[in-house]
Amino acid sequence: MTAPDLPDELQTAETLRALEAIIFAAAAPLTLTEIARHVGERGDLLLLLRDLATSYAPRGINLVERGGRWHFQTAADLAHHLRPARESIRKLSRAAVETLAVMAYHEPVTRPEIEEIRGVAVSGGTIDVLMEAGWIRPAGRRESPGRPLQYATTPAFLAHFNLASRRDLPGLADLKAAGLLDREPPRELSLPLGDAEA
Amino acid sequence: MTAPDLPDELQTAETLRALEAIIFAAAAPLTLTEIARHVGERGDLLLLLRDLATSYAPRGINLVERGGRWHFQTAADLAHHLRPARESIRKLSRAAVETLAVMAYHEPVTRPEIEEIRGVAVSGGTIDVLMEAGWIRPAGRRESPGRPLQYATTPAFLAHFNLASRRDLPGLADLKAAGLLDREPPRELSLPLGDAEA
Amino acid sequence: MSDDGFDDGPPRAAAPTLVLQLGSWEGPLDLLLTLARGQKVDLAQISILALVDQYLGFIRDAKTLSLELAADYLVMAAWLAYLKSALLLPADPEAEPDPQDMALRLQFQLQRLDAMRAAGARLLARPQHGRDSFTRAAPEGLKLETIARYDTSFFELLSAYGAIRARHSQSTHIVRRRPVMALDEAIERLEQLLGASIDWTELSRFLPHDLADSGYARSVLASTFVAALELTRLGKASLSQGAAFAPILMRARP
Repeated sequence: MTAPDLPDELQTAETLRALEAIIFAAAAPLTLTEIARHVGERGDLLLLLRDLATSYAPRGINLVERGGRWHFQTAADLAHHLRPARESIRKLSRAAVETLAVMAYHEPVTRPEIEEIRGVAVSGGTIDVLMEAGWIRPAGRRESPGRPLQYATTPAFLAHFNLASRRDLPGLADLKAAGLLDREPPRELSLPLGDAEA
Repeated sequence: MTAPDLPDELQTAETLRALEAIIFAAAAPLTLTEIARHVGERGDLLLLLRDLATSYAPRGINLVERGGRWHFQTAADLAHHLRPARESIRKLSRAAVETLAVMAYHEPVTRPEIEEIRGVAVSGGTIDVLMEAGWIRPAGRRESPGRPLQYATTPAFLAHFNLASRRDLPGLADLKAAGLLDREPPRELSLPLGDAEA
Repeated sequence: MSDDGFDDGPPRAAAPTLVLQLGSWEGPLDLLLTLARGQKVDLAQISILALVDQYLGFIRDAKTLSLELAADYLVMAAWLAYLKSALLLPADPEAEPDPQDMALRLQFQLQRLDAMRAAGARLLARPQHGRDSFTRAAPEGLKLETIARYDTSFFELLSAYGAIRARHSQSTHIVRRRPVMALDEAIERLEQLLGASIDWTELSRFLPHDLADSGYARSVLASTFVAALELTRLGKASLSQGAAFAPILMRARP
């Protein structure tokens, strides 16, 4: 322990240093009793703790008491430094773009339907990615055998692609005119987006 | 991040607060680059870190740099307040201490060189113990016959022995000046044959 | 090794202690260093010749007590004995290696080992992290949160949909049977037409006449030609051609 013959002020300064170190290194917030046991009882520790808390208040680390236990924590207003968000721009996989397109044109649509239209199985990961992007949402269950989950697009989807509504999606004729369709689609595959739906 | 229209002093004070909070919350010592990523690059962070370290120096918690990484730790002279709560560290064998010293003062150094300096074979166990402690690491191969593996110390070694950098190794400058870190004896070394036969 | 002439080395009284501690020496260099430190604190001041005598005396005592000595201690003893004799001989400038250099090297090694020992001790005397200084026991940790932003253009979305629809129409197209005459069909047809005719007939006469689809016509021609070759191979027909590019004639083989 610190030398007992130090003048009072130095003694106090030493106790403050000990308090800092003890609370800093502790595995969990400490009660006054626990702190006193480590520091070796001397002086009004509570008073010193409050002084210490005041001296730390303007700093990036604060000494706080919560339910009679003391601990250091980072100042609340600095949280954004500790969890800074960084945007990462990602590209959707081809499978994801296709799935999204099918959902947009055919919503509400079930996974088996998407698979039928795309001609390949749709992985759960693909749907997860579109969910994460915030572009699709589950849209209830289809009242058919097996009650499959339906999917639909979200307002965020419309916002991302600058669409006022789904009706702004170009029809098949537009796609063809834009050279996005090589062939006339078979008659039996009608677009569910025509004027009838509008 | 903080508002850009703050006067310089306030801006600096805010950066200091951010530095404190970031290093305090980090799970491991941080490099300057890592710190900069969190603080949002602005101003001479190294200068600010040194200011911060100076301001913490008299306290019970110190901000220290160890091998280019920064962290907070309790002041070494307060250990008696903290030790009962913590487990004591493992004792190193004499061979391990000696091997560690040779590595630290001669790095990068090969095993044959360590054996030449110590005059005995270095057991694999000794190197294992030092590796396990995280104090040494393989540091590439020497471009000499047999291409022996070289060893060097780690930032964790510096942190453990509270050294800011290898330059702070005790007596390093003197040993260097005396030529005792060279591979060959200095020419000017006088040979005291003594007069045992006289 | 040494003889009685060099018997005025270390004090006898010290020997048993050293012998008992033999197991604790970390090799001959360690033993030499301990002997040297016993001689002088400043290793730059030690007498190499006296040190050699001390070492050789120590080894001799160990042998007297029938202690097993590790081979490297004996190798060092032999080396030191050689060094000593070389040092005592009149200086020979041709001597290789130079005994002065050998002695210098030994002294350097002792000083260096001693320096490393001291350095190790000074390292251990430093405040050690985890014993004297502590970091926080449970820091929250920092995290760079990554918010994924997907950058997909409207064009990509539309062309993806276009591709799906295109795939659909293509696949229905592929499923339709292409107009070809299979080889089996051609063989059967040709065999029938040929019948038992033993008159030479031009192969082209066996082709159907009214084929509007040129693709199908090509397929029929190819299949019929291969069918003719096949029937010939089977010995059911003969083929004949007068010259290159001349009409191919065919007849049944009796």
